[in-house]
Amino acid sequence: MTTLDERPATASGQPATASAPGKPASAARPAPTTMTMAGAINAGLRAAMERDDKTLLMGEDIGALGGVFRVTDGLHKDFGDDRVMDTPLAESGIVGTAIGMAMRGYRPVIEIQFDGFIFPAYDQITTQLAKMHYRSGGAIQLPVVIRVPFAGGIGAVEHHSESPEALFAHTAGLRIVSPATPQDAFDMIQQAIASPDPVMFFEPKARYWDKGEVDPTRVKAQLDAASGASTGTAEMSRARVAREGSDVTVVAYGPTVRLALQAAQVAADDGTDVEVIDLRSISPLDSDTVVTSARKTGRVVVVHEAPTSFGSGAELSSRVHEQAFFHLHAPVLRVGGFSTPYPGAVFEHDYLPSLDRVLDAVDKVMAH
Amino acid sequence: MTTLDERPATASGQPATASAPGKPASAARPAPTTMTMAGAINAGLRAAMERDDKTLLMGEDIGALGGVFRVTDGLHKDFGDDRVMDTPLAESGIVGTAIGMAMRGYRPVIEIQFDGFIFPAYDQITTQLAKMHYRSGGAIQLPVVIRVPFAGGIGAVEHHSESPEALFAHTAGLRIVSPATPQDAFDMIQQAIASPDPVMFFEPKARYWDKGEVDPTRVKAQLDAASGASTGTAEMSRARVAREGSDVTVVAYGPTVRLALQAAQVAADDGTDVEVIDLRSISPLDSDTVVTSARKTGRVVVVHEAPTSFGSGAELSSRVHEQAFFHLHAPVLRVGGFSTPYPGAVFEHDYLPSLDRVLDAVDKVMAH
Amino acid sequence: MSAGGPLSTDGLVQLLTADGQRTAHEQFDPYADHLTADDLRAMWRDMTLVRAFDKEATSLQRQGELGLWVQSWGQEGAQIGSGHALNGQDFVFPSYREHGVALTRGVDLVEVLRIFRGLQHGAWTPAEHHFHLYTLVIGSHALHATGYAMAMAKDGLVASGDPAKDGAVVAYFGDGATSQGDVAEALTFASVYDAPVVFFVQNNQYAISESATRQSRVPIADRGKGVGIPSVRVDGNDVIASHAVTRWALEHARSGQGPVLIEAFTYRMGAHTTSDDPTRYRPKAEEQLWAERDPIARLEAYLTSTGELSDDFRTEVEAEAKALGERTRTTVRAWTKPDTLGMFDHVYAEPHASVEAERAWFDRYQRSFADQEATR
Amino acid sequence: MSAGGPLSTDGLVQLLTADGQRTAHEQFDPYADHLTADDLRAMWRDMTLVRAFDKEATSLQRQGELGLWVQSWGQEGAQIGSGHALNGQDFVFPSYREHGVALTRGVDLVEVLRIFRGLQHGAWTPAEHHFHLYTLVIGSHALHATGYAMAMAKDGLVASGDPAKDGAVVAYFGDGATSQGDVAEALTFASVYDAPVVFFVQNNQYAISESATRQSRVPIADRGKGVGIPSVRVDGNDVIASHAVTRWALEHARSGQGPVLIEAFTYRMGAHTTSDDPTRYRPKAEEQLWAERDPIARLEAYLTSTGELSDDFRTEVEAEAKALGERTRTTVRAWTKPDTLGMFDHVYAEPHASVEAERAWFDRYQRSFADQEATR
Ligand SMILES: Cc1ncc(C[n+]2csc(CCOP(=O)(O)OP(=O)(O)O)c2C)c(N)n1
Ligand SMILES: Cc1ncc(C[n+]2csc(CCOP(=O)(O)OP(=O)(O)O)c2C)c(N)n1
Ligand SMILES: [Mg+2]
Ligand SMILES: [Mg+2]
Repeated sequence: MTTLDERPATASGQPATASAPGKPASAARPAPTTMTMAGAINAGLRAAMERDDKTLLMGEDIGALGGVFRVTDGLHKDFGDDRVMDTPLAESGIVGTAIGMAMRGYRPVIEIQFDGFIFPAYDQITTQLAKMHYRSGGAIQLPVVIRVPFAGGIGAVEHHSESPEALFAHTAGLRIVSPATPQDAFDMIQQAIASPDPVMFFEPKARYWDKGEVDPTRVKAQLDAASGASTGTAEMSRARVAREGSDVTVVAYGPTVRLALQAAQVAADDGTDVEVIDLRSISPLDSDTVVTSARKTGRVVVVHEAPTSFGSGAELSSRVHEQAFFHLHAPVLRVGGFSTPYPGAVFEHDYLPSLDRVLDAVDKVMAH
Repeated sequence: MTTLDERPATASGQPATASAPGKPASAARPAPTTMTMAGAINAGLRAAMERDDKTLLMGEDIGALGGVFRVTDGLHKDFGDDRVMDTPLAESGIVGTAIGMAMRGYRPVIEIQFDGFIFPAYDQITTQLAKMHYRSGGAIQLPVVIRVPFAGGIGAVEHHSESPEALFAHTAGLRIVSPATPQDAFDMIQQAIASPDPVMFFEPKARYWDKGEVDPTRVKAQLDAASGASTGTAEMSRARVAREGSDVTVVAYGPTVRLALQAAQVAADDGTDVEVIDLRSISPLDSDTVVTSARKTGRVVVVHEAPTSFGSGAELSSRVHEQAFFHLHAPVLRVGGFSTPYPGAVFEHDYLPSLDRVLDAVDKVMAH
Repeated sequence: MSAGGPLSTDGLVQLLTADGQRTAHEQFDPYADHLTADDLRAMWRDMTLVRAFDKEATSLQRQGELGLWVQSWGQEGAQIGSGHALNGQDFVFPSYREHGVALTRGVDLVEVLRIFRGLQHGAWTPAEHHFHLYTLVIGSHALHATGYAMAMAKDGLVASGDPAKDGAVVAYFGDGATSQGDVAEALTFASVYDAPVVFFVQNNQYAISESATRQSRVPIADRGKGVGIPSVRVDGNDVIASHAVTRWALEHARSGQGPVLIEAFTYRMGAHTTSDDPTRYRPKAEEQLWAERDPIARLEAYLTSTGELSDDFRTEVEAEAKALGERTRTTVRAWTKPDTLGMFDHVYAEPHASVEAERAWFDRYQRSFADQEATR
Repeated sequence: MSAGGPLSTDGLVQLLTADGQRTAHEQFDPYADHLTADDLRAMWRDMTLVRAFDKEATSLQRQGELGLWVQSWGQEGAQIGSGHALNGQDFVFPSYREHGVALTRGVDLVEVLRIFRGLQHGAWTPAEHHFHLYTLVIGSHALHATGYAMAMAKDGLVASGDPAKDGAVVAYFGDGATSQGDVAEALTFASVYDAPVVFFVQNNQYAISESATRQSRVPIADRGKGVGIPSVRVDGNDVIASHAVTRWALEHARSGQGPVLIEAFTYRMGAHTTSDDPTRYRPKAEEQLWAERDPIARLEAYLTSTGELSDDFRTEVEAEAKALGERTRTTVRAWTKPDTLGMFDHVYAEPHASVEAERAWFDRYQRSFADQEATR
């Protein structure tokens, strides 16, 4: 049985940086390095905090403990109470006070402990954080980032495996992104923090310990760009073609990107050439990239962990049909969680999109 | 300028029932009667309270005031404090305590004052109300109804005109319905209360003062059915073909049904025969009725006030494409609110789906 | 009024009696003694102006020029008294009825009406006035206020000892709001982080139709005790006491001693909003009773008794009020609907593909009508 | 421990000293005097059993048989003491650590582990035990408890004077939970509606890694003062005092006098859960200190001093504990994955088209594999 205990002792997955307490290590990092996704987010947070001392972290147990996933490991030690704030146990309070701090120029980065615990903050996120810029006619920017370890596959108890991204994407004013690789995690967390807009940053928790190469120079160069105009919002909003193919397009994001790539591999053995698109951003949805691919392949499957019904795949499917209808050989198919609450852990691998279910959908669209 | 003040002094829109205080009038009503939608809901609530003394109302200002829309007008006078409960100003508290009361066999019917104020209760609705039956393996039923006056068009200030239904439809365990006529309002509120499942009941507030015939006998007979098996859940979950047609299907619910019918009328003059489907239920979505119609007409337009992006139209569009792709002459088009917060009242008629925008979409699908 | 309940008058700080006599108060006199006749006249003027404005807005609503209006009538004492205790560096988070406070922050009252005519959701630049936008979701802004205060402390704008620098935040909300979880969380965060914030509750005895007894069995001020925040009950219809108590609270907060809760006991003389009908839930006699405790009349009685309210000054203020009313009328009536494409502005600070695409579509769509017109 | 803060021991009701001496307490002795030696032995037995079970579950988790385990270790005094004060008609809303209370409600502890093996989200029938399911979203159930209590009052099950009828609700939650808006709203509703509910806060000094000082500057019991709910602080490691105070509170609530808040000051001896690592945030010395205040040892010392704990009884309970451990092991290991289609059950009480369609699809899909297998 998979458990939460699989994590290593520190998030960085590398020897702790030798920096004097209170004195953040100035980042002369070798490029590229192998990092876990959790380590990449940790490094990205550190880089953002070094870049701008208005950046601060808020959340439950993110201080001495380093967060239940250790993503903030070491940051409290190096940046202190004032910038790594263990908060009272109240999610609405965290988001609400972050809004107030952002109004004074701070860039709060909130950690919600688990996906299922974001809902007490739903009102603050939906009616305040999302709408303040509009309400104020642009006078108030709220560069708040809300990090949410999300999705399942870790054998957890209720409320610890949910995928609520579509519940936020319907609300204008929020940006919703989800990285699928350590490189994107490292880059996108910094772009999210630099963005003047509120960003919901969904971290696929089952992928926290996957390793990958991280080149730290790219995002640094982009954010250093003298113009000051490059906040990274645009970069993190673009989908990525994770694998080129010509027969069918499989669209995924966050936790399901690896699955889509696996499916492409298996399909290739069967002679089907799958293009995989990693959306990266759910709001805005980079439908241009997907539609371009759909026009090429004529077949699209979208895969996410959230329940299919009223999920983000519905929006994607609608847009592809609207914009590429006459290029399609088959309807866009969706592979997602079922229309039930997230079930007990023994069922989760039946509940979640699996390699077989993705391949089944690929076969179905290929049948036309 | 349209304002909230347009309402008449009482919801029933008819002379106050002559019933002794504390002694609810036993319903020997003439059938059918002309009622406003607000009056029909009022009468439906009264009938449900007479039917089952475990039915009680909770909300802000629903007592002496009769609710800000007067939908509970007269009920406090007749049923007293114990069954018409003015609550503290705390939506999470209202839903959370309703859950506790439902656990003891009560059937609380909650009024949320306006759509935009439901979000403080979002956690209780999503993680508790929706999931308790599943969590308990069926041991606990929570027959709680949440009435939400929703949607726009009344010239109100911020937070008073929103359409959040899709934000609930993605969560399994909730039923989501919305009546479009006084008859349905009267029937469906009673079916919702009789249902053993939690129901979100979205009332199109701009239609509160529209009048229509109400035959009170149908739902009464259905709920009286000796078997006890007929709770009405199935009835309220079915879409209704509001107008038959052969060229194009326009799907709507709640506030946009009238608009769809108007569009059908205008289109008829241009020689286009529009079928109008009133969904009535968003969860479950009666896709069978819609798909049957889509296979017949080959063209579908869905109209709702909520922002198009990630709205319920996306789910409907996806399902129609999935299930009727090879019957379609054109992609399903969506006409909805824009991906902005609900704007200032002076803009709302530009923001909301209009007759012109619906006809524009009908023309587009007819072009194929 | 149940003894000890939220409608009791126990322990209310009062410096002016209902008939306008100055009474002594050991703790709070020091916070009122600095007030000159000019200061008091300024308060009287502000109360008078905001009431005149309020009346004008009400009649504009009746004439269909506004969608809604929310009166501050009856609460001018609490609002002007506290507003006059603020410094420039303090920051206010109002709810939606604080027109009196808005005035003291230099907001042009007429501009407030843009919201109620449906032109926009916010009608001034908060940073300019140190006065945040109105918040309509009850209690939400208590958390924003607390966060803002936490940030002021981080920025060293508290307890520096430099009076030109030290500031605090005031969050205004009602008796009903105190039931919201957000307000409770705000009290907790404020207390735990020692935030320089004053929670100013106007207990006007009603949340729309519901009596404050629906929100609490004990005085609203007791909410502070739950988290160890010092609290005071003040007669909100006594502008001098409201001022003194707020001044004390602000000094407490600015000097780094943490949050304070003030309950200003007052009365909403009008309807909840122009959409409301108080005859359904409260007796006329009660309104009458409170009319006799009018905050403006009270200060007027005092200033008259001390001979500090000259006829000239009255005439001047009356003229000012009349001019404000006229300007309000003319300005509001002249407001036209702005360019529709503006509804797509400011959803995000940086471009968002969905919004851009919809704006472009709508622009084309609108133009297509214009083109049709043109070709006809 | 800051004076007067949430870690202070000021005002704790104690009936047994740390070394197991019975002390007098004017107010609460009457609520403990009925306890016979049998009663005390029963409490000692229950504490011993739940601790043995707790250890077994922990090792099952280490062996990979459970996904997670949440220990009640150290909190047995508060839980068994209060649990023994309950009548059959009372109703309990636990959070997720109340295994001790579960035991007193007749829940088979082994069944609790179904949740932690991921077989199901709830593992007993609440109505059967008058013990609601565990709630994992912090604080949510405080409102359910309040609503349930309001309904009991509506049903005439309060203040009838008939002891076989009158009941109350107890809601258990932690120090961390008291910061949640839902808990504040529950206190408000309970107070306003005079609901027969006892809020039993186990202040175990930590919310995962955060000290209770992160939640409050004042004792957690003060939360009651904000809404006028009487509150008591009790030594939670003193099972007799925990019992007496709860008994008093239940009588208060059952007799229609409204809600009560109890803060049981205790210590979480183990990690937050098996996923936690307390070495990151608290000193071993602190754990050591609290080991010396162990609730079981304390009662044991008392019963030994009075000669009421015979060797036979000890042996008997030891055997019982061992048997429970064994049964736990064997039962848990024998649990297999139920039929997968079961995951579609009970989403709704009546059929829902989406769920039905997906279940049917999944059934066909699963069978297609079986068919493939068969044809191979
Ligand atoms: C979260 C929320 N729920 C409901 C409402 C509707 N509403 C507007 S004002 C009001 C009463 C507020 O009462 P109080 O806090 O005492 O302030 P007052 O209006 O008396 O100044 C209500 C219920 C709202 N705006 N927000
Ligand atoms: C709303 C919510 N936020 C966060 C969590 C994650 N979480 C689980 S237990 C816990 C700490 C609870 O502390 P406390 O209330 O003191 O109870 P204890 O665990 O100490 O018994 C947290 C933060 C949660 N379960 N629910
Ligand atoms: Mg009020
Ligand atoms: Mg704790």
